[in-house]
Amino acid sequence: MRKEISKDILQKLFTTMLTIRTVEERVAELYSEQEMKCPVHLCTGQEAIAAGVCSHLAKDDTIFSTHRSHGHCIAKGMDLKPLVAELYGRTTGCARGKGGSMHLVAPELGIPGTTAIVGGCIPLAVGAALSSVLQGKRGQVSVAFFGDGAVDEGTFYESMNFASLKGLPVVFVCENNNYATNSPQSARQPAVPIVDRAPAYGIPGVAADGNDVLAVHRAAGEAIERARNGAGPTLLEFRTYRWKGHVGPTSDIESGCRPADEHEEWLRRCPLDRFKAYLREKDLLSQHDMNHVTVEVERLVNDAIEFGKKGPFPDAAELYDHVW
Amino acid sequence: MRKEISKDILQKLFTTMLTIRTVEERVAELYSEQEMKCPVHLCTGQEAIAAGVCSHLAKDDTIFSTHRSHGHCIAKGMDLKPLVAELYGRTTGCARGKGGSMHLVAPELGIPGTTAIVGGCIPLAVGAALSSVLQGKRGQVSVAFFGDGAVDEGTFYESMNFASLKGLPVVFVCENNNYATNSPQSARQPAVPIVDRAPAYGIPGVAADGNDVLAVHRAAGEAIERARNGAGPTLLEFRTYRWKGHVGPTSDIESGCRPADEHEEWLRRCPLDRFKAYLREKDLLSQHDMNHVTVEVERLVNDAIEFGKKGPFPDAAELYDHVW
Amino acid sequence: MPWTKIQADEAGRPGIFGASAGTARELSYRDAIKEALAQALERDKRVFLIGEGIDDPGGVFGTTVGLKEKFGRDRVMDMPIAENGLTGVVNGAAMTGMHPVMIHMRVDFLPMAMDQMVNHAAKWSYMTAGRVKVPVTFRAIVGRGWGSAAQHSQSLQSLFAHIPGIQVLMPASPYDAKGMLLSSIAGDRPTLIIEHRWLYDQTEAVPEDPYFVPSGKALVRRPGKDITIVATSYMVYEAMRAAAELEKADISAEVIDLRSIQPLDGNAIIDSVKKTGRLIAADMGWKLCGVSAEVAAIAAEHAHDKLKAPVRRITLPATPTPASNVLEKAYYPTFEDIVRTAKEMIGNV
Amino acid sequence: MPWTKIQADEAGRPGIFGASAGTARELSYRDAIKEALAQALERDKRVFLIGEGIDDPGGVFGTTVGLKEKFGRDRVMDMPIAENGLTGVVNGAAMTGMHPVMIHMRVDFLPMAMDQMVNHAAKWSYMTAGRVKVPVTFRAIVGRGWGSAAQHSQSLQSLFAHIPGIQVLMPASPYDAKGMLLSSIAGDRPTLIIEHRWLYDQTEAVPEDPYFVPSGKALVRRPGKDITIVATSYMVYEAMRAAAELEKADISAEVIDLRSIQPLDGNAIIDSVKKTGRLIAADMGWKLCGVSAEVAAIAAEHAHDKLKAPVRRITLPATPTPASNVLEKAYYPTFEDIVRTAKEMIGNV
Ligand SMILES: Cc1ncc(C[n+]2csc(CCOP(=O)(O)OP(=O)(O)O)c2C)c(N)n1
Ligand SMILES: Cc1ncc(C[n+]2csc(CCOP(=O)(O)OP(=O)(O)O)c2C)c(N)n1
Ligand SMILES: [Mg+2]
Ligand SMILES: [Mg+2]
Repeated sequence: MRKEISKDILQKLFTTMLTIRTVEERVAELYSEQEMKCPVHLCTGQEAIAAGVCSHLAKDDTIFSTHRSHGHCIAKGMDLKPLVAELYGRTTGCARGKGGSMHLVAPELGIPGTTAIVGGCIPLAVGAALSSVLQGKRGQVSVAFFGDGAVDEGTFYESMNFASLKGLPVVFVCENNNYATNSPQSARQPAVPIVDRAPAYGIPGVAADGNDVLAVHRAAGEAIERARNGAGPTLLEFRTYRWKGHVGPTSDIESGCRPADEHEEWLRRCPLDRFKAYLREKDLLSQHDMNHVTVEVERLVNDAIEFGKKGPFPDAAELYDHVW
Repeated sequence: MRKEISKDILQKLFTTMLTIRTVEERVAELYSEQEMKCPVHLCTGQEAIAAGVCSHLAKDDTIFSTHRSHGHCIAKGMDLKPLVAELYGRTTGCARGKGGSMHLVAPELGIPGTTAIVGGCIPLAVGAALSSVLQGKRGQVSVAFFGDGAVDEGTFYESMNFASLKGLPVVFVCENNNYATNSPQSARQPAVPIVDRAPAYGIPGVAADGNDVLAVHRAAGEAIERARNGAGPTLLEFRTYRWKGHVGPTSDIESGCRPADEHEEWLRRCPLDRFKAYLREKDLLSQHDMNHVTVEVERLVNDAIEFGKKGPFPDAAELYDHVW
Repeated sequence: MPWTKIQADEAGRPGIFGASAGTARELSYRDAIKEALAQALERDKRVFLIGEGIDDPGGVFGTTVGLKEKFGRDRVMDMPIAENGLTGVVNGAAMTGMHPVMIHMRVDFLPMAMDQMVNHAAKWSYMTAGRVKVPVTFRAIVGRGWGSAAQHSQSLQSLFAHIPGIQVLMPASPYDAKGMLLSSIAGDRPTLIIEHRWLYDQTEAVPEDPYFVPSGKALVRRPGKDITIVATSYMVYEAMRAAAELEKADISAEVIDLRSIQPLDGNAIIDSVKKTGRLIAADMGWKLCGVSAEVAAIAAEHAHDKLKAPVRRITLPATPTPASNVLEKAYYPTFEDIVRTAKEMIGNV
Repeated sequence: MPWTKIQADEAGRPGIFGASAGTARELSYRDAIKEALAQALERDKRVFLIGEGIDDPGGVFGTTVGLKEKFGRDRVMDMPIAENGLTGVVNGAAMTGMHPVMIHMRVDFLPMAMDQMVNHAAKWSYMTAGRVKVPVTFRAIVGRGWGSAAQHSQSLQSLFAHIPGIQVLMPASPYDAKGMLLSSIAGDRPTLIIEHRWLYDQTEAVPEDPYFVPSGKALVRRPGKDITIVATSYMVYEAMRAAAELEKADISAEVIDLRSIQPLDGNAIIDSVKKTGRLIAADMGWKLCGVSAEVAAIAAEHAHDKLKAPVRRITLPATPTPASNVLEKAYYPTFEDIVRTAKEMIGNV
C-alpha cells in the first residue's frame, strides 16, 4: 500500500531535479569556454536518484559521493554558488578551488566530501554511520552514492559486510547506469543483478527504476526509515543512464563508445519529462507553478554562474595551506 | 546417487590424512627444541579437507594456499623432505630456507607458492586458472585454499566476481574453522553462511562437513569436474576446527581464546578417527593395512625430519640471491 | 604469537633510555602504549580503538589487554580482516566527529589499506581546503626475527613519509610511545605510528598524567662531537649501543633519535652535522628512496661543506626478508655495523 | 578524457630528443608504446594485456587503439574495477607461465593494488628462492593539469622503488618507451613502468624492429661540465629546456635521464657529479624520501668531496595536488625553476 506523497514533497522533487538538470546543462554549455579548468562528470539523465533519495534526508544526515557528485550535493541542499565557484577554481568555491568538480564539500550540510577513487566513498559512508551510533545520535542516517563500477571493488563488499555485521544506519545507493567509463557492466560482472548481492550479506536489497523519481522516493524512503529505526543497512539499485560521456560535456556516442539507439532510447525515458507528465496528468503541479519553478531555478543557476565567474582566484601562497 | 569410491582412493585419502597428521604432530613435538625458527600454523584437525580435495588433482593442476599450508602441500604430493627442511631453514628446504613454513613451494607439482597475506592466494589461483585457459590447457584446474578469515577480504569477492565473469576453471575451497586468529566468525561476518555468498556471483556454492573426508571428496569431486569441463568456478565451504592455537604447537585453550568444551567437542569429531572407524566398519581397509600405512608414514616423516635437521644452512652470501 | 615471544627473550637486553633514579615510575614501552590508550579512551568520548583481534587475550602484544573489559566492545572493537574497507570506515568516522585508533599487528598489512590511507586520509583536508579533517591514528608494528620472512617483517615508514598529509611517527622510547600516541589521538591530523616489537620490553620513567610529545622534533639522545648518528625506532637502540662502544675507542658519537619522520626535523640533523662533520643515517627500512636517503640528502643540501667524510647509510640490504635464521642474522644491521662504519669514517679502524 | 586532451594541447611543445635527420622513422611516445605492445603480442603467446577500459575507443590515451581488434578479447582484456584482486590474478597468471601487461590509466590507482604488487609480485621470487618468477609488467600513467587534483595526478615511483624485487622504469623518450616496455615484457622481473601523459606527443626516431633497453642504466641526454641535472620522466624534458636556457648564460649543464629508478644507476650520477661538482635532482614526485633524496644521498655518499655547492632538489611542494589552475601553475616546477636554481648554485644570478 502506497503512502500519499504530499504536494510539498512533489514540488521539492521537481525543483531538485530541475535544478540538477539546469546546472549540468549550463556546465556543459559553458565548458567549451575552458574557464572551468577541471574534469566534469555530469549526471544529466540521472537526476531522479539524487532527488528521490535526498528528499528523505535531514541536514544532519550524511552523504558521501563520487566523481559524479553534482546532483547528490545539490539534492542534499548545497548552495549552487560555492558549487559552481569550485568548478571555476575560485576561493569562493566550496573548497577554495582546491578540490574542483570531483571534490565538492559542505560539512555543515552533511556533505563531508566526495572522492574520485571508485568505491572509496562506500566505506566512508559506513564510517559516518558508525560515528552516529557511537555518538548516540539515534535516527541519523548515512548514504553512500556510487555507480555500478564501484560494485566491482572489494571495498563495496567489505563495506556491506561490516555494515550488516554491526547493523549500521547506512543506505547503499547504487546508480546503475550500465557503464564504468566505457566498460559495460557485462564486461565487469557476471549476469547477476547487483541487488541480488544483498542477501549474501543478510541485508535487504531493493531495485527500482532510477528514472522514476517516485519509485526512487518510495524505495529510498523505506530503506532510510529502516536505517533510522535501527534496523540496519539496505542496498538499493536504481537502473538509469547517463546522457553525457563519462567525463565532459559531449555525449561520446560519435566515438562509438555506446550504441546510438541505446542512447536515444534512454533519452526518451527522461526522468524529468516523465515526472512533469505525471504531475500534469494528475494535476499535482500546475503549468503555472512549473513555470514559476523553472524561472526561479534559472535565476539561481545564473546567479551561481555569475558568482562563480567573478570570484577571486586563490593566491599562490594558498598552495601550502590545508595540508593537515 | 553416490559413486563408489575405489579402494585405491580410500587408501590414498587415509594415507594423506595420516601423513598430514603425523607431520603436524611431530612439528608440534619438536618445536620446543627451537630449531625450527619460524612460525608454524598447524592444520591438525583439518586434514580431511586437504586430502579430500587434492585426491582429485593431477600433478599439473595448481593449488595456492595460505600461512596454514602444510596439509595442502602434502596432499598435493610435496615430498616431506624439502618441506621439513624448509622449516629448519636449510638449503635443502623447498625454498632454500628463504621462505620458511609460510612460503612452501614446489612448482613442478603445481604448487607455485603460498602466501601469508590473508586473502592473497585467492586471486593468484584465479590467475592460474586464467593461465590455463589462455594457454589452451583444457581440463586443467586451479584450487584456492583459504580460511573463513579470508572471506572478510575484498579480494575474495573480487576473485569470485572475475572467475564467474570469465567462467574460469577454479575451485574456491574455504576451510571454515570459525576463527581468524582468535576472532570468531561472528565478530567479523553477519550470520549468513559463507557458501550462501556464491549465488550472488552466479556460481554454485556447496557446503559439506569438513571433518568427513568422504563428504569433502564428493563435494570437491563435483566442483573440480565442473571446472575441468569448462563449466566454471564453484565455492566450497567446509566446516572444521583447528586443534592447535592460531600459530605454534599449543592449543591456546588455556589462555581463554576459545571455550574448552568447544575444543573438546571438536576433538571428538576427529576426521582421522572417523575415517578409520568407517574403513574398519565397512571392512574397506584391514587393520593390518592400516598398520602398514602407519608404519610407512612414520618412517617417511622420521626420514624427513632427519633430512631436515642435517641439511646445511645457507651461506650468508645467499642473502643477495633470488631478489628477481 | 610464539615466534615473537621467543624472539623477544633472545633480544631482552637492558634499557637504554636512562632508567630513572629511583623515585620516578618506570613503564615498559608496551605498558606506556596501553596507558596512553586507556587515558585517551577515558578523556575523550570521540576515541575508539579498532583492529583485528585487538580484544583477544594476547591484546596486540599486550598493548590492549584489559581495555575491552574496561571500555566495552563499542570502544575496543574487533574487526573483519578487510583492511582497506575498514580504513575507509575509520576515515569516515574521523570525518564525522570521531578520533579512531586503528591497530595493525604488522606493518605488512598496511599496503592493503594504502588507498584509504594515501588517497583519502592524507588528502581529505587539502581537497576540502581544511573544512574536513581526518583525525585518525594508525598503529602498526614491525615484525622481526624467528622466520617472520618477507611478508611479516617490513618497516614501511618511507612509503608513508613520502605522502604529504599524513604524519609518520616512530617512537623509540616508552616516554615517546605514550606522549606521541596521546598527541596524535588528540590532534586532528591523520597519523601513522610505527612501533617495533623489540622495543616493547624497554623501560624508562614515564609520567602517569597524560602528556603530549609533538611531531616534528627530533631528539638528541646522546650528545657527541665526532660523528652524528641519526637513527629511527629500534635502530636508536643499536645506535646507543654503538655510541657506548665507540666511546671506548675515544670516538664521541652524537645520537639523534629522528622520532618524527613526517614532519621531519631537518634542522636537528643539520645542526649536528655542522658540529661533527660526519653523518651515519641508520634506518630500520630499506635504502633506496628511504628515510636514510632523506637524512643524507638533507646533509648534502645544507651541510655539504662541513662534511669531513662521505655520508654513510645503514639500512636493510636490498632484498626481501629471508626466513632462515642464519640469513636473518646477516640481514639485520646491528650496533657492530654502526661501530665499524663510524671507525672507517674517522679513519680509526 | 577531455581534460587531458585539452591540457596536452597547452603543453604541445617541440620534441627534445634530437629529432632524426630525415631517413629514420619517427614515432610519438604514444605510438612507440603501441608498437611495443603490438610486437610483444605478436612475438610471444604468453603476453596478454589487461586493464580497465583498455579496449575502448580511447584506448588508454591512444596506446592500445586497435589492439583488441587485431589480437582479440582474450589477449586485450577489459577488466572489473578491482585493482588488488586483478593484480592478484595477473600475478597468478605470471607465476604459471604468462607474461601479462596490466595497464592503469592513473598512477593514483596503484595504492589499491599495493598489496599484490608489494607483498606478492615483488617478493615471490625471493620467497621461493627463485623457483617461481612473476614476469608481470605494470604500466601506469601520471596525470597532470586541468584540475586533475589530489587523486588523479600522483607520481608514486618512490613508493615502489623503495621495495626490493620490483623494477621501476620511467622512460622519457619514445625510443626508451618502446625498448623498456619490450624488455620488461620479455624479461622475468615484475616491473612497473611509469609514463607521463605530457610525453605522449613527443617524437623521435624509433626503430621498427623490436629492441630492448635494459634496466639499470641512466643516460646522459646532454653532456656538460658545470652542473649535473639528474631528472626523471617528464622532468627530463624540463631539464633539457633548462640546459638550453643555461647555455645562453654560458653555463654548461649535463642532463642525466635516470630512466631506471630501481635498479638505479648510481655510477652515472657519481661520475657526472665528480666532473661538474654540482648536482640538481629534479624528480616528478615529492621530496621527502623520494627519488630526489636518493640521488642527493648517492652524491653525499660517493662524491661529497667533489661538491662545490650544496645539492639542490627540485620536486613537487609537500602538498597534495590542488585543482585550481592558478594553484596548479604554482605547484609544478618547470625549467625556469631549474634555471634559477642552477644560476644560484653557480653564483651567476
Ligand atoms: C580505484 C579507481 N580505479 C579506476 C578509476 C578510473 N575511473 C574513474 S570513474 C570510473 C568509472 C566509474 O564507473 P561507475 O562507478 O559506474 O560510475 P559512473 O561513472 O558510471 O557514474 C573509473 C574506472 C578510479 N577513479 N578509481
Ligand atoms: C592482510 C592480512 N591481514 C591480517 C593478517 C594477520 N593474520 C594472519 S592469519 C590471520 C587469520 C586468518 O584466518 P583464516 O583465514 O580463517 O585462516 P586460519 O588461520 O583459520 O586457517 C590473520 C588475521 C594477515 N596475515 N594478512
Ligand atoms: Mg556507471
Ligand atoms: Mg579460520
